[in-house]
Parts: sequence; C-alpha cells; structure tokens
Amino acid sequence: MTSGKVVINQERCKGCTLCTTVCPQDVLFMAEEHLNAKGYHPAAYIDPEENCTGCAICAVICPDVCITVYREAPTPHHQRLTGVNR
Amino acid sequence: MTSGKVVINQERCKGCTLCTTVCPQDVLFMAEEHLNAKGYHPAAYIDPEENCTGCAICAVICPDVCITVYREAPTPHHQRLTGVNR
Amino acid sequence: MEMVMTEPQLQTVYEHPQSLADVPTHYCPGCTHGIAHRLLAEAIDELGLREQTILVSPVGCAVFIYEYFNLDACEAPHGRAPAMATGVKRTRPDNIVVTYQGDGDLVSIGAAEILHAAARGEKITTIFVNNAIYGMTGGQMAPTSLPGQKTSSSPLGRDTDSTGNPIRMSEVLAQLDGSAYIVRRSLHDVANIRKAKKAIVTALKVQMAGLGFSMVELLSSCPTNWGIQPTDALKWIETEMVPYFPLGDYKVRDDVKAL
Amino acid sequence: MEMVMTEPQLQTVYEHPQSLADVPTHYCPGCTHGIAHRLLAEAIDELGLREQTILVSPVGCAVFIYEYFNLDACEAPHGRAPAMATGVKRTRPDNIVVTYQGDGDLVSIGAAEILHAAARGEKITTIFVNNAIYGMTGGQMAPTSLPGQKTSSSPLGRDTDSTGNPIRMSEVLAQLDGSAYIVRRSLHDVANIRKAKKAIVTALKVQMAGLGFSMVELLSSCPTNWGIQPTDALKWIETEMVPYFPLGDYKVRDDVKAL
Amino acid sequence: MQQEFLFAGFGGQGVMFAGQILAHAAMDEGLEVTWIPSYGPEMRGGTAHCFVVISDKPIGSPVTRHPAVGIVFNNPSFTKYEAEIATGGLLVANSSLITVKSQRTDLRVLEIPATQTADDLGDLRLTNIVMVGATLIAYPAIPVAAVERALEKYLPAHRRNLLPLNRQALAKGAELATNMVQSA
Amino acid sequence: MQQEFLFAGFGGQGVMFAGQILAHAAMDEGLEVTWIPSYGPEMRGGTAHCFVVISDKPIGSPVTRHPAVGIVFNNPSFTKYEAEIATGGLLVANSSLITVKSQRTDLRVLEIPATQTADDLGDLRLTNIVMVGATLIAYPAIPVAAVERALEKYLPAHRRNLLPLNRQALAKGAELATNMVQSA
Amino acid sequence: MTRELLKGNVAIAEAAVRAGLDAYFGYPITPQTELLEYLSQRMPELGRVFLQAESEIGAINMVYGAASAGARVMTSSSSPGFSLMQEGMSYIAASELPCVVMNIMRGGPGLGNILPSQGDYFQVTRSAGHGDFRPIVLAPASVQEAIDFMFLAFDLTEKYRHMVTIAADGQLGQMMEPAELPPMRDTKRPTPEWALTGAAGRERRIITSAYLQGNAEEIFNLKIQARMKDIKANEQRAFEYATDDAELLVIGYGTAGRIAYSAVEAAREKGLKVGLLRPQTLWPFPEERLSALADTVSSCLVVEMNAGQMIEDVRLATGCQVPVEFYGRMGGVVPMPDEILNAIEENYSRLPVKV
Amino acid sequence: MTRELLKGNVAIAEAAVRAGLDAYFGYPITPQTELLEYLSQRMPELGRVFLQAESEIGAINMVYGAASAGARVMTSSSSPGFSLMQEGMSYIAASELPCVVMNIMRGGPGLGNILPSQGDYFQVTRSAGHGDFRPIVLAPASVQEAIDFMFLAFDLTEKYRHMVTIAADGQLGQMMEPAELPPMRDTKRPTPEWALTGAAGRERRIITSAYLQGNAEEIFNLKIQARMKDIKANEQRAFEYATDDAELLVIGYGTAGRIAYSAVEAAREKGLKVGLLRPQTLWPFPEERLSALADTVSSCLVVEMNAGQMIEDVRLATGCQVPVEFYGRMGGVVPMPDEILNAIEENYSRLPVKV
Ligand SMILES: Cc1ncc(C[n+]2csc(CCOP(=O)(O)OP(=O)(O)O)c2C)c(N)n1
Ligand SMILES: Cc1ncc(C[n+]2csc(CCOP(=O)(O)OP(=O)(O)O)c2C)c(N)n1
Ligand code: SF4
Ligand code: SF4
Ligand code: SF4
Ligand code: SF4
Ligand code: SF4
Ligand code: SF4
Ligand SMILES: [Mg+2]
Ligand SMILES: [Mg+2]
Repeated sequence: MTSGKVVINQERCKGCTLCTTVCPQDVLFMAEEHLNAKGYHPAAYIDPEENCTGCAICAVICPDVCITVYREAPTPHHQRLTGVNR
Repeated sequence: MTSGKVVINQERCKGCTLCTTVCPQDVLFMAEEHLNAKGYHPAAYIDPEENCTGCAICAVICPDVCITVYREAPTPHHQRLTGVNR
Repeated sequence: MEMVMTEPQLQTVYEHPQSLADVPTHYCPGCTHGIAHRLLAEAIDELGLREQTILVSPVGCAVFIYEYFNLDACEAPHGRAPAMATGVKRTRPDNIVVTYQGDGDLVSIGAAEILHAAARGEKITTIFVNNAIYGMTGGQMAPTSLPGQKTSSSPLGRDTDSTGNPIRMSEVLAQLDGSAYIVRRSLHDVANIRKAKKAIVTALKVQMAGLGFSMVELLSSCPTNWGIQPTDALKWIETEMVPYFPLGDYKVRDDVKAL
Repeated sequence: MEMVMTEPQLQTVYEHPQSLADVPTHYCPGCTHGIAHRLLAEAIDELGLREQTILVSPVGCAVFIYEYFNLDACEAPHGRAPAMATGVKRTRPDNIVVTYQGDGDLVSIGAAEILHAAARGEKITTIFVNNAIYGMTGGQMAPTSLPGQKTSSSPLGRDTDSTGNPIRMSEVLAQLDGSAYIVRRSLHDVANIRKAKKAIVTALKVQMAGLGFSMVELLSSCPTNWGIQPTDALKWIETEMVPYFPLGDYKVRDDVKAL
Repeated sequence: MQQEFLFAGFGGQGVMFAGQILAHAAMDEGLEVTWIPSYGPEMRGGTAHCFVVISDKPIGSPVTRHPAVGIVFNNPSFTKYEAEIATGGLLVANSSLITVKSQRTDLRVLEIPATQTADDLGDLRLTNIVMVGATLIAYPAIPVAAVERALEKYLPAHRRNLLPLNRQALAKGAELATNMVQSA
Repeated sequence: MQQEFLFAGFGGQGVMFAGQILAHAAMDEGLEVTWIPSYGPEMRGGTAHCFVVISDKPIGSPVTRHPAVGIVFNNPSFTKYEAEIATGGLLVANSSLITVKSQRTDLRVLEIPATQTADDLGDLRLTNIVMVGATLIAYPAIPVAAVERALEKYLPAHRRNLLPLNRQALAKGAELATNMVQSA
Repeated sequence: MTRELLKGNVAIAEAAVRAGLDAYFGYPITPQTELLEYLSQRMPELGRVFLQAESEIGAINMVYGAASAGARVMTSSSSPGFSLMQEGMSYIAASELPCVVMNIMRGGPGLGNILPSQGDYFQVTRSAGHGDFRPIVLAPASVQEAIDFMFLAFDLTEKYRHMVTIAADGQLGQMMEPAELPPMRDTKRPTPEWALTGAAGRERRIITSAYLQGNAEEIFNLKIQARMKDIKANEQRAFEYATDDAELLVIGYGTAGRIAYSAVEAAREKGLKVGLLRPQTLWPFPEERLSALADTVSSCLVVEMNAGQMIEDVRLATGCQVPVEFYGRMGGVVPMPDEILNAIEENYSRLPVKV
Repeated sequence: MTRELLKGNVAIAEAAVRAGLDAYFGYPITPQTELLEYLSQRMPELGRVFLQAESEIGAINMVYGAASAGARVMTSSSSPGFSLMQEGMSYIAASELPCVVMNIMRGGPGLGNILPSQGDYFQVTRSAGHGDFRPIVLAPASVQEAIDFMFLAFDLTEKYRHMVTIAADGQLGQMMEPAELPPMRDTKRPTPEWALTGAAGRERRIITSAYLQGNAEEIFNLKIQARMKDIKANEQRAFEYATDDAELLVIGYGTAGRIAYSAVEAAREKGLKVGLLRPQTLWPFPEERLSALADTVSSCLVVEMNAGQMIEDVRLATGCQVPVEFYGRMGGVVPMPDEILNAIEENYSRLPVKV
C-alpha cells in the first residue's frame, strides 16, 4: 500500500469530526484535550504505524479545507483532486 | 329538426363575425349597412325559412354574450348551457 | 323583434349567465377573453356558487373583470393574484376563490406566486388565459410567445437564442404535489369551448371538495395585438399555438378522478 | 510538524484549491456549505476558469461566499442572483458566471428569477445548495423542508395540509427548454461528494460551450438548525432527504451528452 | 401668437396622423410646435383625439382647455368637443358622418364632406388629409403648401405610393373650404 | 440609582440566561430592569454577551459604554471587555478558564473558578449561576435570595429538575465570593 | 395582570394576538423573525391563520387579500423586505383597507447589516410605495409601548380604514423588559360592511385600486387627503420629559429617543435645562406640540440613527423659529447616552441668547 | 443635425442609445412601454444588449449585474413597477454603481391609472428604497430636455458613481415636439477600475452592499453622505423665467412646471410680476437659487400634479422667509394653464405688502 500522510490545519478545524468517521485507516482522532483559538477541539492525525494511504478521503469530506494530503511515490495514473497546477 | 330562433343584442355586438362563421344553418350575417353606437357593424339574424335549429353554437362562440337562443318544444334530454334557474 | 309573440312556445336555450353582470366589456371585437368570462360565469351558475364566490382580478386586459361579474371581487397587483387569493381563502375557507390571470401576469411577473400557491395546494381555482402576448400594454412579447412571433418588443420575431422558448406553465405546475387538477384547453372553436367549460366546472368542484390547487389554462386569442382578424385569430390558435401548447390533462390527481 | 523533512519524497495529493481564498469561513462545524465551496473551487481550477469566472452570491448562509473565493464576485439581493447573473453574463458573454444559492433563496423568494433564467436558457451555472431549511435566519421552514420536519416556523413539524409538500426544483426546472443540464447530487458521503464534483465540472463545461442554463442541486446539511451532530446530519441527508429528493440527472440535453 | 388645434374621431380615422402632419409642416415653417395624443385608459375602441399647438414662441402647455380650432370626424367627437372650442374659434366637421348641428353662435363652423370626398378619391384613409386641407383655408395658421411639403417628406415609407392621392385630397379639402368660405 | 451588568462568554456558557435570571430577580424586587443580548452579525461561534440594567427609575438606554459590572466567562471576553468597565467598577472573571490578569488598578477584580465549581457540582451548565451568586456578593444590587426565588419561578420547565443544583451553584458562588471579599 | 419580563419581538407578537389578530403572513428576516416564529406556534394554537409566505411580496399581497375579506391582519419585515412590500402597500392604501405593517429597521442601504437603525424614516413616513398616501406610523420605544401600540395600531387602522405602519428596530425587538400584556380581546366583531364575503343576498362588493379616469382618481385622492387631514388633526402623539422650562429640546423617536432620555436625564442632573420630545407618531408628526415648544425653547437637537431624516419634519414643524441641530449615528451603530450627552452639552453651550 | 419632430419616449430611448447605452433591461408598463419597444429594435441592431425581464424586480437586478460588470445601463418603469424596484435600487446605491432608472410616473396610489402624475415625488427624491441614500433626480419638461438629461444622467452617474433617476410623466413620453438629437457618442471607454471582469492578473474585485459591522457600515454611510454633500454643492439645476422682478414666484417641475410657464407668461401679459422657477434637479433640490429668490419675492406658489410634496422642499429651502402656497391636481389630471393662472391671480391679489 502506498504510504501517505496528512497535515491538519488545527487552527482552522471546527471539530466537526467528519474526517475521523470516514478515514479507512482510522488514523484521525478528535483532540479532546486541546482547544483551538476558536474554541473547538480539532482533529488530530495520529499515525505512528504510518497506516495513512494518502487516499484523501478525509480531505474530500472536510468542509473547512483543513487537510492537506501527501503521498509517497506518485503512481502515474493517480488522479489529483484539484487542478491547481494545470 | 327542432326549430329555434336567436335574438342578437346588436348594440352590444362588436362585429367580430365569429358567430356568422360557425352557424351550421347559415342564418347569421354581418349587417354591413348598419353601424351601431359603438361604431361596429353588428351581426344580424336573417332566417326567413326558419332554418335555425336553436343549436346555440353561435351563443357558445360569441365573446360578447350578445345572443340569446330559444328553441321550440324542449326535448326532455336537452342540455341547457347555463344553470341560471337551478 | 317579434320574439314576444313566439315566446310562449319557446324555451330559452341560451341566455346571459347570472354571474355575469349585464354590461358591455371593453374587450376588442372577437377577443376570446369574453368567452372565458362567460364559461366561468356559466360554471359558477351551474354549481350554484355565485353567492359564495370571490373573484380576484389580474392586471392585464382582464383587469376590469370585477365589473363584468356579478360577484364579490378584488383586484390584485400585476402577477400577485395567487397571493391575494391565498389571503382571501385562508381567512374565508368556506368561500370559493377564483383567480383569473393572463400569461404575462401568471407566467412572467407572477411566476413565484403561482408556483407557490400550487405547491402549497392552495384551495383556489385559477383561470389562466394564455394568449401568447401582453394584450393590455399593447402586444409585447410574453414568456409564452411562440418562437419567431413578432410582437412589439420582439419586432423581428421572438429570438429563442436570446429569450428562450415559450414556457408551458401547466406542465410546470403539474410537477407540484399541491396541484390537484391542471389542464389545458382552447377557445378556438365550439367543441373546444365546450370542453373548456367542462374543465372549469371540474376545477371548481376540486375546490369545493377541498382537494388542492386547480387550474384551467385556456388558449385564447388577441386579434388586436396579433394584428389579424378574429376568425384568423382562432385559426392561429389552432395551427400555431396548439402544437406548441398541447391540449390535455396535465394533472388529474386520483382524488379528482374520484369526484 | 516534521513535514518539511519528508517533503522531498512526497507529492501533494490534496491541497487548498487556488480559486478558494485562504481564509476561515463562518460556517458552523460540519456544515457542508464548505464542501460545496471547495468542489466549486476545484472545478473552476481544473477547467482553468479562475480568471474568467464571476461569482454571484446569494443571501443566505453563503452570503459571504465572495470572501471565500479568489474570484471576482458580487452579491445579489435575496433570491435575485439569477437576474443579477443575467445582467453580468449578457454584458460580458465571454466570462463564466456562476451563482450559488440556498433553497430559501432559489426556491422561495427567488422562484421567478430562477425559472426565467432557466427558461431563457441563460448561459450561467447555478450551484443550488438545498439544506431543507433557512439556515442564515435561524432555521425557519423552507419550501424544501420535509413533511413533518420541525423548524422554528413549523414548531409542530411541517404541516403539508397547510404548507404543501416540498418543492423539487430540479424536476421543475428540467421541464424548461432552456435548461441544458440539471442534476441533483448529495454531499452526504465521499462517493457522493465525488459525483457532485463531476457534475459541477460538467455544468461549467455546458456554460463554456454556451449550451444553456446548467444547475447542480446539492443536498446539504445544516447541523445547527436541524439540531443534530454533523455526522448525524449526513445520515439525515441520506435517510430522509434523498428519498424525497432522488439523486439523478433531470435534464441532460443531447448537446450536453455530446460534450 | 399661439394657435391650438384639436383633432378628434374614431380610432382608425387618421386623426393622429392629421395632427402630426400639421405639426411637421409647422415645424418646417420654423414655428414652435407640440403634438400630443389623447392618451387615456388602455381601452379599445371609443374616440381618439390629439392636440397640436403652433406658436412663434416656446410652448408651455401642449394642451389647452379651449382650443382655437376643433376638427371633428364623427358624431361622438362632435358632441364631446363642440362645447370646448374657444369663443370665436373654428369648428371643422366631417359632414359625411356628422349628423348633428352646432348650436353655438360664437363659432365659425365649416362642414366638409370629408369621408365622401375621400371615398370619391378612392381611399377612405384620405379623410384626414381632406380635413387638414379644409382647415388651413378657414384658419390659415400655415400655408396649405407647407402641408404638401410635409407630406412629401414625412409620409411613411409604406405609404409613399399614396403621395399623389394625398396631394389630391389636400387640394380637394382646400378647394371645398375655399368654396364654402367664399360662398359664406 | 442605575446599575449595569455586562455578561460575556462563549455561546453555550449560559451568559444569556445568567443575565435573564438577574433581570427577572430584579423585576420581582420591584425594580426597573432591561436585558438585551449582543445581537450582531448572523455568524456562528465567537463570543456572546448581554447587558442588564437595573434601576429604581425608568431606564432610558439598555446599553452603556461603561457598565458598572463585567462578568466574563472566558479569555476572549476578558480581553474584549476588560477595558470597558467603569472606573471603580467590578470585574468578575471565571478563573477556571481565564488565564490573563487584569492590568487595571481602578477596578475591583473577583476571580471565581466557576467552571471548576460547576464541574464539581456535576454539571458544567451551572457555571453561569455560580458567577451570578458570586457577583451579587461583591456587588449587592439585589439580594442573592432574590435570584433564588427567580430560579424557582423562571427556570424553564425542561430544566426544573436542575433546580436543587442551581440553588447549590448560586450558594456556592456566593460563598466563594464571600470568602474572597472577606479575605481581601 | 402582572408585569412580566418580555422580549420585544415576542411581546409584540402576543400583543397582536390579544388585539384580535385573525391572520399573519410574513417572511423571515432578521431582526424580526422571532415575531414570525412566535406566531407560527401561537396562531394555529388559537385556530387562527399563520402562513409563511414565499416572499415579502407574497406576504403583503396575502395581507391585501385577507384585509379585503375583512380579517384583522398584519405582516412584519425589516428594511429590504419592507422595500419589496412597497407596491402591495400602495395597492392596500388605495383600497382603503385596514392592516398593520411592521418595519423592524436595520442598517442599510442594500443588504447592509442586521443592527438597529432608523435609516428608513423617509420611506416609512413619506408614502406607502408610489402615490400620494402616508400611512399612520407608530414608533414605540419600549416593550410596553410596543404592546400598547399594537392595540392602538389595529384601532386606528380600522377606525380610519388607513394603513398603520409600526417602525421600530432590532434593539426593541431583542430587548427584554418588564411589561404588562392586556387580556385577550374578544375577537368576535361584525364583518365590515365593505368586506368580501360572497355576494349572498346583497349587491356585489368590489375592492380595487384602479380609477381609470383622472377625475375619478382625483376625487378618490381628495378623499384620502381629507382623511389624512382628519388623522393629522386627531392622532398626533408624543412623549415629553422635562420640557416645561427646557431651553434645549432634544427630539428623537424609538430607540434613539429612548437613549436620548437617559442623556437628557443626565443633563438635568448636571443642571442643564434640557427637555425631550419623543414622537410616538411619526406620521402624523407631532407638529402641534413641537410648534408650541418652539415658542419656549431656544434650540432643538434632533437625534436619529440615520443621516438626518426626521430633522426635515422638525424644521417644518418649528417653522424656522429656532435653530435645529443634529446628532446621528448610522449603519447599525446605536448611540450611547454619553455621546448624546456630549452633543447636548456642546449645543447647550452655544444656545442663542433668549429674547 | 436638424430639429426633428420627436415623440418623448422615442427621443429618450434614442438619446440613451447615443449617450452610449450598453444594455437595457425593462418590463412593459404604460406609459413607458414605447421606450422599451423602441430599444427592443434599436439595441440589437447595434449589437448591444436588450432584454425584456420577467418583472421589474428581474429588470433592476439585471441592471445591478450589468452595472457591476461595468456596463452603461438603464431601466425604465412607471409607478407600480418603480415601487417594485426599491429593494434592488437600494442595493445598487449601496454598491456605488452607476446606472439610470426612469420613472414615468402615473396616477396612483395602487393600480390607479396611466395618466400623467407627479405623485411619486417623495418616493423618487427621498431615497432609493430603504436606507440613507438619495439618488440624483432629473426632471425634464420638454422632449429636448429629456434628450439632454439622458446624456447628463450618464455623465453624472458615472462621475459620482451615484444612481441617477429621471422622473417624468406620460405627457412628456407621449408628446411630440421638435428637438435635436446629439450625434452618437463613442461607446469605447476604459472599463472602470472597480468593474467585474474576471480576476485575470490582478486582485479579485468584490461588489457588495453588506457591511456586517456597524462601524464599517457607518463609515460607508459617511462616505455616501460626503459624496451627497458634494453633489448638493455642484449639481443643483433649475430653469428660470421672469424671476428678476417677480413678486410672486411660481415653482413647478416637469409637466406641471411647463404648463405653469404658460400661465406665468399669461400673467406677465396681464402685467403681473410673476416669475417661474422650474427645478431640473429634484435632488439636489435647487435650494441655493430658491433661497436667493426668497429674498426678493414676496410669496411662492408651488404647482404640482400631486397633493403637495415638493412644497416641503420649497418650505425648507425658503426657510420660512415667504409664504408658500400650493396649487395641485391629482390622480392623472393635468392642470390647464388657465387654472394655474387663476391660482396665480388669486395669490397675487393676496400678496403681502413688501417690506
Ligand atoms: C408592476 C406592474 N408592471 C407592469 C404593469 C403593466 N402591465 C399591465 S398588464 C401587463 C401584461 C398583461 O399581459 P397578460 O397578463 O398576458 O394579459 P392580457 O392583457 O394579455 O390578457 C403589464 C405588463 C403593471 N400594471 N404593473
Ligand atoms: C428581501 C429579504 N428577505 C429576507 C431576508 C432574510 N434572509 C436572509 S437569508 C434567508 C434565507 C436563507 O435560506 P437559504 O436560502 O436556504 O440559505 P441557507 O442559509 O440555508 O444556506 C432569509 C429569509 C433578506 N435578507 N432579504
Ligand atoms: S488520507 Fe486517507 S488514510 Fe490518510 S488520513 Fe486521510 S482518510 Fe485517512
Ligand atoms: S473534517 Fe475538517 S473541520 Fe471537521 S474535524 Fe476534520 S479537519 Fe476538522
Ligand atoms: S342557434 Fe344554431 S342555427 Fe341558430 S343561429 Fe345560432 S348557430 Fe345558427
Ligand atoms: S359573435 Fe357576438 S360579437 Fe361577434 S359578431 Fe356575432 S353577435 Fe356580434
Ligand atoms: S388587446 Fe388582445 S387580449 Fe386585450 S382585449 Fe384586445 S384582443 Fe383581447
Ligand atoms: S446555519 Fe446551517 S447552513 Fe448555515 S452555516 Fe450553520 S450549519 Fe451551515
Ligand atoms: Mg396575455
Ligand atoms: Mg437553506
């Protein structure tokens, strides 16, 4: 499985939990102990075993565009979700 | 054929000719010589041979409700067009 | 007229309906607004609704309809008859509330009001007189004007690229659950006029039974602004309008069929 | 974050679209307006339309959409985005004009404007966010609220006898000849979100090709005014809204299929 | 000096154009002029009228209560406007259709069988020009020739072919009036 | 005498109800009173505040620039409103959440660990009542007992079961304040 | 009855109910939505009519229909929605129908914001849409007054068959203060003799705003004007405070007037001879009292939450006898008592020497 | 160019075309429909935009959109339609967009009739819908003036980014008189630096009327007010006749002003010292000239085709220096010169002795 990684902009996160419910690898959690400046408990990426596949499912559902997704060794046929650089 | 008769309110008639074009008995004509107070040539009922059947087709098409239709010997099953007396 | 003498043996087959006031109208010669009025009046008479009915006038050639009917009536702003009728019906649910609207009034400026009255299932009856033009203001293009139709605001003929195709409003309103009875009829000949009358009776019955919104669209003529003779205008309805606005029943809900 | 170190071997799979301004939104946690925004921005980016697009904001929770997009934008009165967009598009036919409207905005007060924009075949694209409620003003009933749905103006649940059934606007607009592409999608899960994105791309392509009016209806959540958690809100879309508002293509004109 | 003309008749009798051609002619004579139609309730049928004011100074009101000249084409217009013409004014009546007679003693009345004359010329639509021709003899606000020039210049394109007939109608109207005025 | 109270905190911390219960209590004491919420842009989240004015005379403005008492529930509210409290006024701060300290020397500051206290009582939603109890000790506009009576009367039906806890919270707040005021 | 702590919007709604409201039609818009929400529950409970319309245009025309049918009816909105009601209001006015329209004004122009404002003073007081007509305009400044004016509004609109508008702002709607609600009024009343009920056993009735002929329309307009003269003679209302010996008269209505009261009080405490006139009817404007006061005061200070609109009415009423100064805030900013006090002090210091 | 006999509505439309109109959006309503009809032919001929909207609300919002995109744009309507445009106008005003809106006023209120009227004076001059804003209002009295003002309207609206309204009535629209049309103006002009064109190679542009925060909205309002002050200082316009030695000053605008001209002329012929001030801008009202004239005349007579609306502006401008009397007709009745002359004579006979 390709290995991936995500970065969550915790200050922008509103703690809606949606990403945590869709991640197939279960590497996203709500940071119950941490409150951001807006007063929300943000999502956190905890993936010690590097299970994240970079599938970007979390990014697809995040309403607040808090998640940037990276993936190792790009496969030639992978589909980028945004056309930023075209 | 049942015999009928119509009365045209010539002062209300606007001379649209519609009744004259639908009368199956051809007993309605435009009074080209006569002008009513509104400045229209009204329709006229000219039926020397009493061909009018009282079919009321003229009344059905007259947009100005100028025509009253009478019919002899009412047949029990004939349909009145208006429910005035009910 | 020698009518007086022959009267005893004669029975009146057709006379002025009671719901129609005995006054001349301001309509142009051959304008089928007059027929639509008469049919509505006859239907009201037949169902014995004259004393219960409240009529809502549009703004359009039929604006003075309140003068022509022997009914309680009010006059709505252009396009707002369905909203005004809603106000009447909600506060007087036992009355029969009828609106009468032209195509400019109903399809153009009043599109939101009719759509929502239908969607709410407002228990009113609408007589929708579609003559494919703005009659009263002198023949401008309506949303119902036919492709290529010359009007005073489409002098080269309606350009569908820029203004779209005519809107078939019965078809649109039939989509809404609240509409119980939506049909299109035409006034271009005697047979169709008779069918139109029947539809109006049914529409009123739908309201009497409280089943929801009912509307009868009537294809109607405007000889003056079409610039043709009344007889030709009827033909124009038949040959030009009917193909675009097919006659038929667009919504007859089961509870209506059961009436 | 140790990202900096690992970056060389990593490729960015998902990042903030360029058409989306890099600012936080005022939407409630879990509100799918944010997803709709992102999909629109991605679609615009993908088609390379950012510098051409003019966005028209509604009045509704998305009123400040102009702050969130990195696009030229204007803000229409409540319900009038289609008319405003018409004014923009007619005078700047080479731009891409996109409206974004809520269900109160589009179906209720703005029913006439959207109907006529669609009927005219106005070459604009509408993103229609249907959350079955008036979000911004605090959760009143919308014409799209479900039967029995409790809202702040239907405290006992929507009473269809008095207020009718929800209006399915995609179905209504699909009736009009001027509409080229009308589909309904949902934002309640990842698969559906992906489909929604595709539909938005198609809708924009329809406009690029000048084929007519295009609209993507998106079933969307309002956790705040539905009074439930964001995850439950997505479920509510799936179990309650989708059955009433079936997902699907309501109008894909042949010229669109050929795209 | 300001001179006011009221043209009135059925819609279709050309009263609007009669007024307009007079206005055009007066303008081309270098005078100030206004033309205004009756513009009333959007009802069909009934009578139509228009007002023309000609003056050598800027014109304030395009309408006056008591016009100097009334040019009436039919009975209803006659009945409606006869009383409004200014004392000492002129009433030109289309005697082909107007059966009533003026009771006023403070007016000059000119009875012109305009419809008949137009019919004789072969086109009923010339009635209005006959009336204009006649009017300008009895009330020479501008020369009849000015109207002739105006007809040449302003007759709508689709009616160009009727120019000769219009000329004749104008002359005929003038002739009728000349005879009457002289015989009076 | 007119006394103004500003309650401020996150939405959800009960600041609106805190103000309302104070207003109710004051009204039942026979005083004039107004309550008004912050009612701003329709945005979600952020801080919320409300104003209560109590007076023995008719109240003109329900808002003042410099309230006599500020009751702040969290850091953002503290930062936002600290400067606005009238000279010589009182600042009641929820020290469980507020980490900043007042720099003003012209204020009385009362630090109440209200959230902690509420948590100890078993329900975080009691924070607001703890604050009210404390406030009325340091600034006895009306007796604490008046609020107790108001709670009995005005606690919404679906929260009736929480009445005993609310009473305790009120008492606890008063107690905390009493200790502090005495120890100060 | 006892005093209850009532929120403005709710109190207004319940007052309307108790004043015998038969039907409410409205469309949500902040800051008046709570009124609609309250009635969405309350009216059906009582078997009365509540309907959320598709728009403000729908709402005002539903009001038009219900009023035609003789119902006691109202709607409410806020600035943009009020603008949309202008055409319908003009029709209702021209049909001589009673009804009550509330405008809970907000910051404008355009979408603006939802904060308290008095920016629609001209629009509210000068006409009801197009044509010569001025509705009776009530401007409550407290929850109690809002309640009382709701009763007054229905009484006046039915007495005169003349539309009544209530102009307030979000501050009043959001505020709670103690007030007393009168008991429920008996809703049974005879159907007005002009109302549409179906022409059963009587001549048909027609409600229209069309008068095709200029003469007829003019006669109708003269009738409206005569009625307005009557209303002007009888219905001017204002609240006064400390005007007896005032040298500076502060004039403000609604929220601005209420806050000005605090400032005037403070000024009095400072020993300044300042009084307050708070118009309760914006039309008819209390020009009689104002004109009388112009004889005794040396200067006027108008306070509004707009750029200066009522000031024209004050100038007209005082007939240039005294200088008329202005202090205003705009765009949703509510003035604080201290700023008004500053304005008072500043103007006081410049008072013309009394003659 | 030569003088042609032109009908008002047509002349106005063609003048707009020659002034560089890029786009017209409108909805038929008598008595302005001919304008729309003319443009339905003319604009497409020139490759410009004409669209008949679904309603006046559609039309004004299309204008809003086109103006946002930098187009030179206008709409036209008559009283009921103008009422419907109020919300959109307020938004346009609050977005500082140039555009021209015509109101060919008709008899009201309500549906009324289609006859000439000035019954919307307040509505036209006091605001553009809700909020603090007054459009520049031009009131032509002749076909030539209507043509000239169409050019002026676009110049002013673009110079100030401030909406211009043209207030006229059906008489002007229906009338023919000789007038000269200026040549076609070059329509090429730089796209305004605020217009929406797509954010290509520059920062995005936003056009909005929303200012969420009271402070921001107030700052924006102050900006509008400052601009209005500027306009007030520079754009007052009026036509004067025989005012030099006038003892009685007649004041009327548009059609009423034009007819009053005839009456004043007649009065002069009778040897009465009467003059005419015909405001050409209703806002800004020509108060400077009026206030100057108030020093020299003994009395004013306001003539309007309404129940008396501009009279308030006259009273305010003359500062109670002279009595202000009124003569008006309503509901579509156009006064005849002789009635105005009567009113002049009557007022003249009561002239206060000059001091
Ligand atoms: C708000 C408003 N806009 C426009 C008008 C002008 N107007 C009167 S009737 C009409 C259209 C009439 O057309 P339609 O509804 O088709 O009726 P018809 O005359 O053809 O029967 C218009 C645009 C108006 N009275 N009010
Ligand atoms: C003319 C007018 N009427 C009413 C409002 C108040 N208003 C603002 S948004 C809104 C409804 C929003 O609902 P929707 O369009 O469904 O958008 P959502 O917030 O749900 O996304 C209303 C009624 C307004 N701003 N203007
Ligand atoms: S990219 Fe996929 S696997 Fe990785 S965190 Fe997101 S959802 Fe989970
Ligand atoms: S979906 Fe986005 S906003 Fe929601 S919890 Fe995850 S990161 Fe935060
Ligand atoms: S009743 Fe029948 S037959 Fe008789 S005139 Fe009429 S159409 Fe002809
Ligand atoms: S149909 Fe009626 S109006 Fe027409 S010609 Fe016959 S009688 Fe006259
Ligand atoms: S204009 Fe047309 S619709 Fe109107 S009355 Fe005449 S023919 Fe009928
Ligand atoms: S109120 Fe509803 S629609 Fe609006 S932002 Fe919040 S969740 Fe989204
Ligand atoms: Mg029509
Ligand atoms: Mg919504």
